[in-house]
Amino acid sequence: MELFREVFNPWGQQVLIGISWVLLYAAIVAGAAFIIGHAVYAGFIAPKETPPSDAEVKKAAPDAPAHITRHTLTTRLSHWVLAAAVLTLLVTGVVPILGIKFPWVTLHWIAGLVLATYTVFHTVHVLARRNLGSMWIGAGDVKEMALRIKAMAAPTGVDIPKSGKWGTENKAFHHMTAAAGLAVVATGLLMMLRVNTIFATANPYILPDSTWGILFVFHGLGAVVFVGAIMVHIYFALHPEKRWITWSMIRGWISPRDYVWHFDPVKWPVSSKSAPVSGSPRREAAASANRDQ
Amino acid sequence: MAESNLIGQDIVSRDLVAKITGRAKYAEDYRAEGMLFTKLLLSPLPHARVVSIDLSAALAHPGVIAILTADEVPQDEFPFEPCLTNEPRYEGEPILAVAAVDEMTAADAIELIRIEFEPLPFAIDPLDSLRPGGPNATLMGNAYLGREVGEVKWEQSVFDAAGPDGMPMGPTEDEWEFGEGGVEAGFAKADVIVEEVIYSHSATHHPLESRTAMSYWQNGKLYIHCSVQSVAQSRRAIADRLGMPFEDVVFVSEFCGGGFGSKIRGSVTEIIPSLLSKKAGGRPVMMRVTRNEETAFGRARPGMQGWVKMGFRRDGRMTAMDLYLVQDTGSYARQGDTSTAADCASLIYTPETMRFRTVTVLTNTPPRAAQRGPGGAQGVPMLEPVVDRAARQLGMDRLEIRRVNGPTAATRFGRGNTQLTSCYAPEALSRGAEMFNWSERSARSGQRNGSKVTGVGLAFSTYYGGTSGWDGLLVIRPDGKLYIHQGVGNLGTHAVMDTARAAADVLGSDWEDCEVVWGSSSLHLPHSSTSSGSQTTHAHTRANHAVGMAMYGLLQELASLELGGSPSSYAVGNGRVYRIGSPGSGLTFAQAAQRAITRGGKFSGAVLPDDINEMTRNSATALAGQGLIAAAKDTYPHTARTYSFVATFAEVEVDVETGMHRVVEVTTVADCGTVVHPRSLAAQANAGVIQGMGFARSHKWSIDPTWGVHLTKRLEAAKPPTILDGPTQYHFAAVDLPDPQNPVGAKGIGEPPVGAGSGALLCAIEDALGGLYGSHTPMSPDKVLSIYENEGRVASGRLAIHV
Amino acid sequence: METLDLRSQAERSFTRRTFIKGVIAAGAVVSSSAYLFRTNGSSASAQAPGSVERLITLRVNGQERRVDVLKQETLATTLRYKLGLTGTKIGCDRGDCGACTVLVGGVPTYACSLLTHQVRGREVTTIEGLANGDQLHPVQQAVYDEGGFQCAFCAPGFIMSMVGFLQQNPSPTIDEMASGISGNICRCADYPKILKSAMRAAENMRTV
Amino acid sequence: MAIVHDVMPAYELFQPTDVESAITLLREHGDGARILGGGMDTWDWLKDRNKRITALVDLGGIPGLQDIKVTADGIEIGAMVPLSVVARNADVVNSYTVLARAAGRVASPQIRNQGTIGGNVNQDVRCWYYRSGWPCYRAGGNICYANTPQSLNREHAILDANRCVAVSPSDTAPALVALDAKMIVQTRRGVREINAADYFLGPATDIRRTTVLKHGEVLTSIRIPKTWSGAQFYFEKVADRKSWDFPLVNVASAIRMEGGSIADARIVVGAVAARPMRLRKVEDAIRGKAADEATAAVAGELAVRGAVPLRLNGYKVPLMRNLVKRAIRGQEA
Repeated sequence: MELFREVFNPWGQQVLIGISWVLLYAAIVAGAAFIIGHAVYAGFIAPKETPPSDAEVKKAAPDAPAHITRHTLTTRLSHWVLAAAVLTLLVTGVVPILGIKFPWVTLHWIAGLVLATYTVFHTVHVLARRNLGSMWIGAGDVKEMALRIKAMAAPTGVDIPKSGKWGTENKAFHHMTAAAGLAVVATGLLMMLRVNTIFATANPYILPDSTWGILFVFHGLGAVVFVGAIMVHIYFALHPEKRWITWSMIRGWISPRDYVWHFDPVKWPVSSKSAPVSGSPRREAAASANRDQ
Repeated sequence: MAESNLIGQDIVSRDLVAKITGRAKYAEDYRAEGMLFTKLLLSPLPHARVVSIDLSAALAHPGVIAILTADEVPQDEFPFEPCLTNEPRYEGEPILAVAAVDEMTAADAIELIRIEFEPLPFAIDPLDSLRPGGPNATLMGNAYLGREVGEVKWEQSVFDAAGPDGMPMGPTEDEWEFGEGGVEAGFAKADVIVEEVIYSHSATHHPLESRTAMSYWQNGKLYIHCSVQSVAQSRRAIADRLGMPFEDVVFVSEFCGGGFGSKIRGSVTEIIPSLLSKKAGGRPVMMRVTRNEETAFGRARPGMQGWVKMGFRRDGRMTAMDLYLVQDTGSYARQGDTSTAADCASLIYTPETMRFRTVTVLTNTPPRAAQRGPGGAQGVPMLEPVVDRAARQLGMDRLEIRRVNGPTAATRFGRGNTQLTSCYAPEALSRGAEMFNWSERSARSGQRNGSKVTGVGLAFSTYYGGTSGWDGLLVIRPDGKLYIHQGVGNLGTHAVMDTARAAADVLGSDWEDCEVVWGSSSLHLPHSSTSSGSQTTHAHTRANHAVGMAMYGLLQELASLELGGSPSSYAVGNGRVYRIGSPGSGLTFAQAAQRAITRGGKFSGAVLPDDINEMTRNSATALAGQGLIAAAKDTYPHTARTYSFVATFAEVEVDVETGMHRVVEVTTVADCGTVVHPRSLAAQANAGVIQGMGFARSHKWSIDPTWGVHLTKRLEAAKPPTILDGPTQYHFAAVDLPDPQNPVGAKGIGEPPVGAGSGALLCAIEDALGGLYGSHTPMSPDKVLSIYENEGRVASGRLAIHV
Repeated sequence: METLDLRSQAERSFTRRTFIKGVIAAGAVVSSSAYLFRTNGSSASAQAPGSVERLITLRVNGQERRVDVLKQETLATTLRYKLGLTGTKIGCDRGDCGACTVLVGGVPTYACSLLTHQVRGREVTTIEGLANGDQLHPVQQAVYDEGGFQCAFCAPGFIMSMVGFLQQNPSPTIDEMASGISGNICRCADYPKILKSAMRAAENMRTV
Repeated sequence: MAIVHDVMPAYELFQPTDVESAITLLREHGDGARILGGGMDTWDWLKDRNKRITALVDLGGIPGLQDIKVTADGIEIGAMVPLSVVARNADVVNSYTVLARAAGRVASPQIRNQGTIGGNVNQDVRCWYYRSGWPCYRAGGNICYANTPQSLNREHAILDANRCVAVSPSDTAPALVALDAKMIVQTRRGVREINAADYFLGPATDIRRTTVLKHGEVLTSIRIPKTWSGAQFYFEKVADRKSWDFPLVNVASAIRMEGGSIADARIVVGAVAARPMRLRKVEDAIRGKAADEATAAVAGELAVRGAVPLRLNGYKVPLMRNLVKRAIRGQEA
């Protein structure tokens, strides 16, 4: 199987122009396989969890307000703008390759610019706030993750540890898409020089062919990762068990029930006053993450 | 001596029936049992070094017989151009050749060859190459310094001073100046000074028949059938390229499907089938050159980027011309086009002072060669519109300004203070003006009818009109016929037939009793000029006249020996040598041939004159004993330079909404001495004008500057003129006054009409555009529109090449 | 309703049976020219609908000629390489010059831009088919009388265009004549004389 | 691998006698199969070895594709009708003059004899980089060689470009769009009728194709409705040469006059984009106006609004403007 696409340039030299579209199909297949696998697991194998009763909720989080803020409006807006941009990018970038033709280039680069702007904004923001720790995957996260996987493997009786505000999977997903995003954004911005945009007229000769080839490969690989990741992401967003997360991203809050059910109040403490609780460094990080909202 | 009755007559060429019935054999029309076919591997890069070649798969391909690489062909010092190379200097240069049982097998085998190139720096635009740090076309440098190649780079300030649309003018390699006080003094005397950036583009010759060749070896002799402009000279050139004596080359080129300067002494690639045939044990090998290949190695006209400044007195007299030209000479030999352009300019305007500066730059584009009117065909159309501009400023008639400056028989011109053998330029201008009705038509200049604007222009052109000193060879055989052997080529000028008339005329022979022998060295041809540079008509009317006179003398001498009396008491005519006063006493040609064979010695070709060329000697010796044989060298005086002159007048209608134009009327008058073949002369002149107009309008080439790869490999893209691009009628006349140094009086005509045609068209278009700008080719609709819409600005740039 | 007149009914009814007979009879001819071309070996799917045979009969200059033709072979190649009719020239092999012009069913056609298989059973006329022995065709005679072409590599194609055009329009104006033969390039640019010849040819054709 | 750009390589040839068989053959041989109409575009690709095929399906033997039929609601021209026949056909000449003129201006007489109307509309774009076999967007690569600061793009697009700047060189396509023709396409499933205006694709939509025709589909005929029969027509082609050339720009229009003003119009410009550009805004703007110089001037300016010239094709803007003006005047100035 060819992993890359190569052509003969006008001088008859073989040059790299990107990844093979086979990889795109592979990502789609992988994403679909994961989804099916998970769906089967969640539907048939995983023990059905029952939500905590009102009493349990009251007991576990006595101070919790009726609406526990999980995402501020800014976060939600930026998420949905990001989502729109990424979806646009994927649809405009991938669908034509799959054979459905429509004018995609302008939409693609506009969406790409939105993504790029978001990326820059987010990076600057995160760096300015110096709260990289909240998304750090520490030893504890790994341990927690391992435990959860173990629990999945032995689905009966083992208590699955709950996470703080940002689950390890969430963090891993974030980092993976961030890496892919940076790759597509950086290469994509350069690739805009190859077509006429409002900013510049096309000049593909600004870089040598070999460099372009590598940029196209990174762009392609980033896109392929995105394709798989976003498929899974959307699957979870729509999955009945995870739908509360989606709602939280729409409404901004979660119910105390979901809070108690899915989170470890120690790792993510909340109160009606929303006052941070001091404690371990991790708590501080979690608290600052909360503040960040 | 008999009265001339053949010179000046319309006699249909002997070979015409073959041409119009499909029986004429051009190089590719030969077929032989077991013939192999060749395909070439051409360089995809404009400059590279072959790093490795793997032929194994190609050699294993069924039907592949032999592969010839650059290592097996003669290679010599630059600028010698090898037929195959491992350091290609332009895209399309042949790297290796495959001979196989058919073309498809050969082509498929090429695709099986693994070849690796190391790209080298390359230059496409001469001006880029002259910039500081600009690319060099060869590893030795970028420009000619005399015969050597060296590096010429100009300072950035030169380019900065020129600005975006100006001509950068750095130090040049060649420079001359004449006239008292030089151009400085000349300009000081001027009342009006005009200066202009001027440009003429490069373009492939594109003869309709490509440079196909077929070869085989038999009994140690090489048989080669190819398409060349000259037979005797090409035979010698091919032999030289192969490093073998010319006697061992049997050279056949009966018909040549056009050359226009690209096939003067054959082509470097012509020896490829010869060498392949040698590798294949002598089997016939055909190399059909395709249009793609013709575009690559079929030669092209050198382009020029330049600038001119002219000074005029109020009476229109040119006091100074300062001409600066950068020549794009392509990837190999140095061309002399810019120098010739300057020489022609110094003759058509006879400026009181003139300076000429030029630099010849190598680029990684196809090799250049003379193309019909080399130099003149670029110089005239670049300069004539500038002269028109001066005339407008002077308020002077444009015909008058040319009359004032044009040459006469008494003119001494140029840096050599050169004298002319004859000049009827004033007559040509007057006759043309009269035929064209210049005064009435030029009054219509600028008339507007809707979007169509009338433009009227004329251009005056010149070119060398002939050489001398070549040989003639005649045989009178026992069949009573006069056989006129001709070593020139048969490329459509009819010169091979028409110049033979000179010999027949001297001998008073009926044309029906003459046979022209041409097209194959096996028929024993004399040392003849190349069919190029408008020299053939002059050179070979002289040579055939000389050999006619020699034959006349031999016939007189033979008759006096056979019949008594002094040789001078005999005359020749109507196929007989007879005693003056008693025509009944004499010998028929048939009898003379018999007697000559019997007598031997100088009559039978056994003893030959000392001054004839070795090739003529060999041919005559081979023919010896077959009849009465005369061989002679043209030793008539030729004490000055021979030039022909052409004036072309054109009226056009330019549609300023589309940039297209329609040529309404074209009139051409030539001073080319005595007319030999009126109809053919008119055809040569008119067709030259049309070629020139086509060049000035659409015929072009384009090479991508980034990749150095040719984009106009198709005739559809190269756009030579079609039958619809001009009017349906062209008017032509010849002054028809003899050149005194040629006993026949004729001068050549091939070259000058081209510059006259393109010049007249550009002047007429410039006139229609209100004198905005015309010194630029190709003046395609986009440029006309651009000049009209932008008040003289060429949107693509005045010096931008390949547009 | 107008039907394309390039193939006559008779040409279309040319049967497979007569064709096969012809091929068998012409075996010797076929093999003698076969050395020129490697067979391309792709004789598969001979049974598929629409598939073509290699051995075919051409009607060239009034004669039936049997010939072994590759699938991708152009008419110009067949005429020149297999039938020895080298009067048809190849100037560009891309339909850009007209040197290969022949008449197919009387219509001027670029023989380089047509597969030989496309003219199966149709009447092909080349420059060699115009003259009747030493008697020039009226168009050739006109060209001869006007002093003909220059290098004349384009001449066969031009003459075929003239013949084809004059069959369609026997009394053209000079502009119509020029348009009619504008699919041929003369690189010598001898157009005025060519046009004059063509007008004379029109006259000759009318008086024949 | 070394490159050679001459000598047509081998392939299978099929000469089916009905469209269904042709479609079956095309499907059987997949992407390696190509339709042969008049061949005037096909031979370039194959002889230059810039496109490889395994099978060629010649439509020349299919009866019916070479007919011109006058129908109750217009005229139907078979896709395999040679351009010279279209140009001479009395009904086309009398009622749909713009098409006859356009067909009569294609290339050269021989090409008009061999080239078909179907081939003329389906021909691939003109771009000498693409046609040299360079791996550009349209060839499946990811670069446009014609749109760089150094490119030679005098002939290229000023409108509707999207990465690819090649142009549609067809002379008949603008005429057919102007006449509101319907393209009849036979597919495996049946027959589709597509408006000429929707038949052609720009590179924004599909950079590899010029029409909506998919592999295995065959354009069988072109129907011209009576709608514009006898309207005021205009066709003009500007080219470097007067024979044998592709247009630098061409224009085709149909205008219906009522009481001295323009009742309706269709104006289409070719060779400025990868598809014939119908100028709807111009049509809207001139409806109800007199066909005078003022209207022409407005139309000309409107026509070129949004044009994006490349390095060497800026002249196409005034050229297109002027041709649109002439179309409205109905004559050369």
